[in-house]
Amino acid sequence: MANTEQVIIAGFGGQGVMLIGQILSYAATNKGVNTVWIPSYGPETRGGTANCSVSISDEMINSPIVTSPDSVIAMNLPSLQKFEPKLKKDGILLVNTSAIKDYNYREDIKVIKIDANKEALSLGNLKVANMIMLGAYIQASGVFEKDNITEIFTKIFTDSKAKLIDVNIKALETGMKLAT
Amino acid sequence: MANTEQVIIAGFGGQGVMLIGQILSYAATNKGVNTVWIPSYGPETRGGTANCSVSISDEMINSPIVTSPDSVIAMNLPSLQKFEPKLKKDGILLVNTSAIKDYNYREDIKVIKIDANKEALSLGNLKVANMIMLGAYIQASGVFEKDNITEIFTKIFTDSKAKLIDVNIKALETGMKLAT
Amino acid sequence: MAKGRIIIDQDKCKGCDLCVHQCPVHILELDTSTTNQKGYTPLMVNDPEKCIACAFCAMICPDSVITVERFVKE
Amino acid sequence: MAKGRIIIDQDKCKGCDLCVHQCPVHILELDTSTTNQKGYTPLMVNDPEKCIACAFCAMICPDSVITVERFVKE
Amino acid sequence: MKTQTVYKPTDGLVKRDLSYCPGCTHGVIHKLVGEVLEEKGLLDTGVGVASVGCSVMSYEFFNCDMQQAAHGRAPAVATGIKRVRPESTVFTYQGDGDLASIGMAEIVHAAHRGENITVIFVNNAIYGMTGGQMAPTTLIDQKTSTSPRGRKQKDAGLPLRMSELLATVPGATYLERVSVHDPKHIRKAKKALEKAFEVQTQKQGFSMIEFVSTCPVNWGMTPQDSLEWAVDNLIPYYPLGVYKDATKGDDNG
Amino acid sequence: MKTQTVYKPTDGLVKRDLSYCPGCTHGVIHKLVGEVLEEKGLLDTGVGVASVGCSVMSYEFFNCDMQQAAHGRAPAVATGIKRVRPESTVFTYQGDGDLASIGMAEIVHAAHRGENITVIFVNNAIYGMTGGQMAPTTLIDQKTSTSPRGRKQKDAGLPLRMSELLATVPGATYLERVSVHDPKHIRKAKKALEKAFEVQTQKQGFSMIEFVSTCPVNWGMTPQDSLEWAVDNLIPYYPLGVYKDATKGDDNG
Amino acid sequence: MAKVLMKGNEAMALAAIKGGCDAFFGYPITPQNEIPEYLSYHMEENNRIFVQAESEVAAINMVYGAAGSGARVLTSSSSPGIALKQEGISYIVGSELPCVIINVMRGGPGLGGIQPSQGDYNQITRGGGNGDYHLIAFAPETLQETVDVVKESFDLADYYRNPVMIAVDGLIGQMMEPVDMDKEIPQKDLPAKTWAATGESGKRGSRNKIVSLHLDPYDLEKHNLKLKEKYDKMVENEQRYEMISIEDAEVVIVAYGSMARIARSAVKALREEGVKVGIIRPITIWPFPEKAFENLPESVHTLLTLEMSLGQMHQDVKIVNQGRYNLAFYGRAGGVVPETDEIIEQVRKYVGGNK
Amino acid sequence: MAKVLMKGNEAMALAAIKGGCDAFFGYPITPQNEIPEYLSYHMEENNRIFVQAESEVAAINMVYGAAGSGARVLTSSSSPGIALKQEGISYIVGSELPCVIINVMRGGPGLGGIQPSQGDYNQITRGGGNGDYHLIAFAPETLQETVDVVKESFDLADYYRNPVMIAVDGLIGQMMEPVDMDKEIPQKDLPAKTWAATGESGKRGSRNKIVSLHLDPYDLEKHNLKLKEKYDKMVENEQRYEMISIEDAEVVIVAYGSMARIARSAVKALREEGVKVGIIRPITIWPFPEKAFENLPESVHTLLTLEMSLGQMHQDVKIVNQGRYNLAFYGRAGGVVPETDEIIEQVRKYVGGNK
Ligand SMILES: Cc1ncc(C[n+]2csc(CCOP(=O)(O)OP(=O)(O)O)c2C)c(N)n1
Ligand SMILES: Cc1ncc(C[n+]2csc(CCOP(=O)(O)OP(=O)(O)O)c2C)c(N)n1
Ligand code: SF4
Ligand code: SF4
Ligand code: SF4
Ligand code: SF4
Ligand code: SF4
Ligand code: SF4
Ligand SMILES: [Mg+2]
Ligand SMILES: [Mg+2]
Repeated sequence: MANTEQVIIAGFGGQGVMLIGQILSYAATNKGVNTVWIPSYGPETRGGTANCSVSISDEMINSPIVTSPDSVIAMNLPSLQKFEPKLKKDGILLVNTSAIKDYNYREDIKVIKIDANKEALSLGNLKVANMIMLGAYIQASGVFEKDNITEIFTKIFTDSKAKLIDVNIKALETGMKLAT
Repeated sequence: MANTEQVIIAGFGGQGVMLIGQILSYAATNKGVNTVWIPSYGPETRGGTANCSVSISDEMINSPIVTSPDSVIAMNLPSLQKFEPKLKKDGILLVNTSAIKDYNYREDIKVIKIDANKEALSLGNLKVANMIMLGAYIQASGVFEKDNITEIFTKIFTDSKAKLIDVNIKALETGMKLAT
Repeated sequence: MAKGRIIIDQDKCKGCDLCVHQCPVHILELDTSTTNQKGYTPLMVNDPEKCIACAFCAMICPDSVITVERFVKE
Repeated sequence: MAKGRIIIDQDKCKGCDLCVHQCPVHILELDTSTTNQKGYTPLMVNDPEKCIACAFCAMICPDSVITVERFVKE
Repeated sequence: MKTQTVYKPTDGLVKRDLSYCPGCTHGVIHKLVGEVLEEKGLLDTGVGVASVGCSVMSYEFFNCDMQQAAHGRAPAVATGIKRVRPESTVFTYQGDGDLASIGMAEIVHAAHRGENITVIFVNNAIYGMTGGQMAPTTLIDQKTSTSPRGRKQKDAGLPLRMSELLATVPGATYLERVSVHDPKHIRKAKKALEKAFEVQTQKQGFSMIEFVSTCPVNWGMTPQDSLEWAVDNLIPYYPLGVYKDATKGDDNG
Repeated sequence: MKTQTVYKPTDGLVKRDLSYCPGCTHGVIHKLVGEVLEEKGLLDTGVGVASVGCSVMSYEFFNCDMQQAAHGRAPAVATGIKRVRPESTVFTYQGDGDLASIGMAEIVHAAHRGENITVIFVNNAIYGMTGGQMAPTTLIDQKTSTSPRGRKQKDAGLPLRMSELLATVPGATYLERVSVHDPKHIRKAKKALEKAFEVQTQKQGFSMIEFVSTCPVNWGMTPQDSLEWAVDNLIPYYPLGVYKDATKGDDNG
Repeated sequence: MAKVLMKGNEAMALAAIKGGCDAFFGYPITPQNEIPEYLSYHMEENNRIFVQAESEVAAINMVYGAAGSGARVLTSSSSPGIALKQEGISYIVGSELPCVIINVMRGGPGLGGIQPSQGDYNQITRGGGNGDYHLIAFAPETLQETVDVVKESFDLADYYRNPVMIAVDGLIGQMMEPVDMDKEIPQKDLPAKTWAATGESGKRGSRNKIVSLHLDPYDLEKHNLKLKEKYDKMVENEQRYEMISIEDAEVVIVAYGSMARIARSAVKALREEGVKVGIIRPITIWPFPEKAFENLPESVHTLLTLEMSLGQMHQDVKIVNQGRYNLAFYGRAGGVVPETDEIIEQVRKYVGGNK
Repeated sequence: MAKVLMKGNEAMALAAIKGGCDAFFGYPITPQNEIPEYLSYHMEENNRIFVQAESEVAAINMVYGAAGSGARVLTSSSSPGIALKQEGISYIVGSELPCVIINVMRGGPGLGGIQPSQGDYNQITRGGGNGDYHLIAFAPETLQETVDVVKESFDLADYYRNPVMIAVDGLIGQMMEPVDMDKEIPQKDLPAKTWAATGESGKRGSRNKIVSLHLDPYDLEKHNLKLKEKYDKMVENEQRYEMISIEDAEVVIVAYGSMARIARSAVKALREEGVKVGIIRPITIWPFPEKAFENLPESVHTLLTLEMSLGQMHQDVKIVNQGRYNLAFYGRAGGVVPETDEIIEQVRKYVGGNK
């Protein structure tokens, strides 16, 4: 993995963007490297847009604030508009094109477009759109292997939620494939 | 009058010691000189002893705290015990002997003993014992003339209390006489 | 013929579905084929002719999305 | 003969007069001829023989001044 | 064909989006308050007091002068305003956490003094704004983020009924509990609000309308299910009706 | 002749002078609490919470562990103690300013949670400690240092009745209002106190005994006139009696 | 005008009425009870508002409401009561509302005692509430000065749209002294309160909002910077102090309120002996009178802070000092008022020293 | 032990349980709600007490009660909620009771906002309540440090019989970071709480009283001086800080909490360029780590205070500085968290200067 990776994940409340970030931080913790996950919080996240940022590093993470991310996962238009400009030169932008149609992207970044909602529906569960994006992200960034993530699934989907593991793994794989 | 006069008046709550002090300060204000009246306050005055201190001066009064008074009016034993030691050398101590029988007084002060309760009763009103002490005090200290005080009576005993003016004047006069 | 009609301020709609349940003639539905500015699936009318202008939908709407008009004969 | 007696802890008395009003046989009074340690005129009994040991005085006394004893035959 | 407008958004509310979650009855209650203020011509003299809760932003919504109060203190703030501006129309808009928990002393004492103000009390049996913690009005066994195993009487007591409690306060004039779960009840609620504001304009003292309300987000239900849950669970514990009517005049029925 | 002690100072109170003014019924109430604690063997486990008011010094008087609480907050302090020391016997001793004014939220919520504590509420219709200001319980037309022309409903509302108010709180278990103006009533008051402490020892929840009390000094009357004034004026507005009894067991009648 | 003898608390109350106070909201607490008591009688007479609130918390929030609707408002309390008002004060500052708050200080911490103290200096000058904020705080020494600043405070509060506090100790509240209630005081030209939520949006044609909430942090920062501009202006314009016998002083006492009066007695006695001692007397404790320390004479080598607390203002003295003078402190706590002789003794410790 | 990923608020809650917390009393407020939420679930599990109080005022008074009867008690809140606790905190200090208070700071004044801030520094370190008092206040920067100080706080509170505050900003409360919940922390040898009013006077044979009232001012002064001895001991023993890249620094940043982490990023970047900058990071903000400033290298000419406020800790820097170094300040307010680049730019202003 890269020495330090910083990613911002953003979308509407309910699109599961916080969970993407948390899974990344869990995976980092599991690997024994440093990580910080920071959510946006408070009523402004209600109904409106929500985002979180994740830093992962071999070294101590000083400022936990991500101002120029290495990658951005944008699940809706307002998020794209807000965070695309902050992306580092040569950074990776993952866009959920189910929610974002035309957009004039920066030239100096790598844009990966995923029709995540459609793909999720084809897996029979709209809710896993976020895991499709996560799959695409780990594939494109190389930050984690698939196993690093699926391991986390088994920890967070427990009890009544255990049955969700499979479809999430499928979503992850779908995303990885789409980003290859 | 003296350039600066400081007096402490002390006794049981209900003996009217606060009023003695206030009358002195009113009289000073009326004469256009500076004065500060300080009460003891709070629950410790309830039932227990109460005292106030009065400073009167031609000049600005700096510290309003009276630590070594020129005069002390003691209406009961605890007050005498507390304030007699603080009296200045050659200071005037006025003692209500109705409440204080035997006491070993300092030698370096002037002690004036008044059987104020008895005198007050003979004027038909136990409550004026304090004005008897006040009379004695102005006589002994020379701080005020009788008129300075009676003038104040007419201001504070108004409406239903106006009828008290006479007996208070008599008490004042009695006190002055006894201190001569 | 319709007794009246409702006017929907679509971009204000939050797709809460409350109006849908109140309509006595069952002509309201959320339009799941689209999302509005805010990201919600907004209200649409299925069979406008049936509207009786009872305003139940409008009364329950928390977001003042609906205006109701009754047709009056001149 | 007295049915009992009261014991007055004079220095605790605040001379409030409440007990005086409660005594059914009217034998209590404040002793205005003296003041106690605290400066109050304390309670005294006028006619101890009349005491019926009802303890009304003691019950109402806010300052636990009074103890009441009943005489019992052996 | 000519048309006649049967229902349109009230001018009693500012023309901007409400900040409430989809299907939250805070919005319905806002509309009713706005309509009553508009129809009774009280917007011009109105001063609303927004409290702390999901309705904290209500100072942006009611189309009259507004002041935002510290958590629980809206009745004290309203007292301050009404005492120095007796000709104004002063109302507070408070949640159940705000009014029945931290603000208990202030609401009881505003009623006690008979302050001539109108209180809009939105009881959704939970702390909406802060993410669904238990309120004094949370029902027994109701799960919230601070009663994760359901509210238990042993630890947290039985839910408080504020209209009933305030009815014992001699100074209160008019108290009614209403619901907005269907058009019939919405109409009734509006009548109650009208009455409450009339009590104020006639200088008859303290009035409060308690609304049984919902919190779909923190109850974890759809808005429609929330209405039904309220009808099935809240209203039985919080019966609708007039809890006190000490109005003297009768010119409004 | 042999003697039998019919009445003696209770060991429930520390042997030192009470700080109350002559004839103040705070003293009578202290004695009763002390007697009940002693007779029921509760001194050993007792923790009293002194409030701010004339009884602020009561931590020096009750012969058990004591904690002094901030003005109005005694029920919260008692909650803290009782929750971590469930085997102790916790009571608060509060005046009407303390309990009914600044401490309104805390008393209602202690009752609401059904805290297993006993509240001794001394209602003398005035702020004694601070020199006779108006209390929420001050009667209409009663003159105090902050209602110098007599309390007026228009400015200050009608006096609050706390036992009645708390009776509407579902969590409260036992509420009774008593008086100590004569031996008969003193006996009755003691019974009430016994009952209240039994509610606690049987873990049945919140109990409060409200005492109609006097303040000779700030009422400007002799102690005896004060008792009579209380009987003629306070008791009619604050009727004596049991306001709530939700005890389950019956082993104490 | 002739002077009248008044008790400090009553004089403050009357001064408030003369300062145009429209409404008072307060809760009893010793040693300031004569303020609400006086006003409960005299506000009505003057057709103004007096409300005894259910608590200090309610009182300060009533103040917030009344101030928000444009009135001149007063509350008064004493130390623990002021602690309870901290959230409300923070709201009032945040919403830019004017009001006057009197704190008649007693000994702390906790219930403490009721005797005179200056232990609330931190509570007053550092803002015991949340967030960055300040209020002008006067700490007068005589009743005349107290009355004058109370009257002026209403203007100052309106001018800055910020609370103004009068911080006196229980001694000033309880003592009587002759005072001219009608002495001329500086007056400000004040604009109409067009911002107030008066319930006149109809007449006005637009609606007013009184708010301290700014959910967007950039908005809130802008708001904070706007407030800071006001504080900077206060620091520039409102520092008040008196320099007493400074010209040739070796030791300069820094003391305010009653403590300053006691220091005056000490200085008078010491000067008679030829001891070179002077006083810087802060009249505002916020803004702290830094200017007073700017051009002290060459002779000064020691600043001796005196407080009726264990050293709170002394921190402000340290802040201005920046290593220039030796610093010394003497204080009494818990309601003990020091005697002149104690102060004299303290000063003697430092005379004859050097920098 | 392996590290687990936890949210700041939840980590603090769990740390409290591990620190032996017997009881929690609190009231919801953003951004600290996960603390009561976590404890509402897990205290019961551990047979301990969780009570959601009716208000912050009630909560702190419940803390007072429970602490008085000998329990280890926690409360948590955020800025305006802490303001409401000031009277209660003053009581707890006055009565010499131990407890732990967490303040997850948000923007102020008033209702302000809910984004991370350090605007409560004054409120925390100056005692917003009445009277002379202090509490130990930790301002950790990482979750690990936060968890460690929360655990240790219970011991420290018991040791000094004084409240200990943990002051973090909303960022620390809301973020997730891996943390070893079982790291060893220093422990104190603590005497039994024989002073507690436990309701066991029978067993004990004597009765205990918990009181902050001292009507006699000389008693109260004695009590204050006794408290002061404890504060002096805390100042002597409990100053905590970290010195980062100080050896040859020209400019020394003074920053705590999240601000210190951002400063670390700036220093790292600047050091790579050869800019000589270091950091003094207070871990306790009371007692302020004066010792850190005692033996700075000759190279230092400027102290640059950085805060997420408009300059509150900067006053403490001024107090220790006493004219030795140039002082500079940079802060953001209202919940704005500065970026590393801003800090770099600020530092650049001062490098190459001299004293
Ligand atoms: C002094 C203070 N304490 C706590 C909070 C946090 N807080 C904000 S809203 C709220 C509860 C709101 O619940 P409720 O009043 O029921 O309103 P709802 O959101 O449910 O409409 C709380 C505790 C605060 N802002 N200020
Ligand atoms: C926070 C706070 N506010 C006010 C006071 C002042 N104070 C002390 S006692 C009291 C009123 C007491 O009245 P009540 O509770 O009726 O008791 P009583 O003296 O009549 O028995 C007040 C207001 C205080 N000590 N603390
Ligand atoms: S007005 Fe009535 S009938 Fe028409 S759409 Fe609305 S609810 Fe249905
Ligand atoms: S009730 Fe209003 S917001 Fe909800 S779906 Fe219908 S129109 Fe949309
Ligand atoms: S015991 Fe009864 S009879 Fe005897 S003195 Fe007392 S009240 Fe009178
Ligand atoms: S009741 Fe008690 S205190 Fe009062 S007079 Fe009788 S014995 Fe004395
Ligand atoms: S959180 Fe609940 S009460 Fe608040 S707006 Fe959303 S649904 Fe309504
Ligand atoms: S002031 Fe009143 S209540 Fe207080 S002790 Fe005296 S008489 Fe009793
Ligand atoms: Mg709610
Ligand atoms: Mg009372």
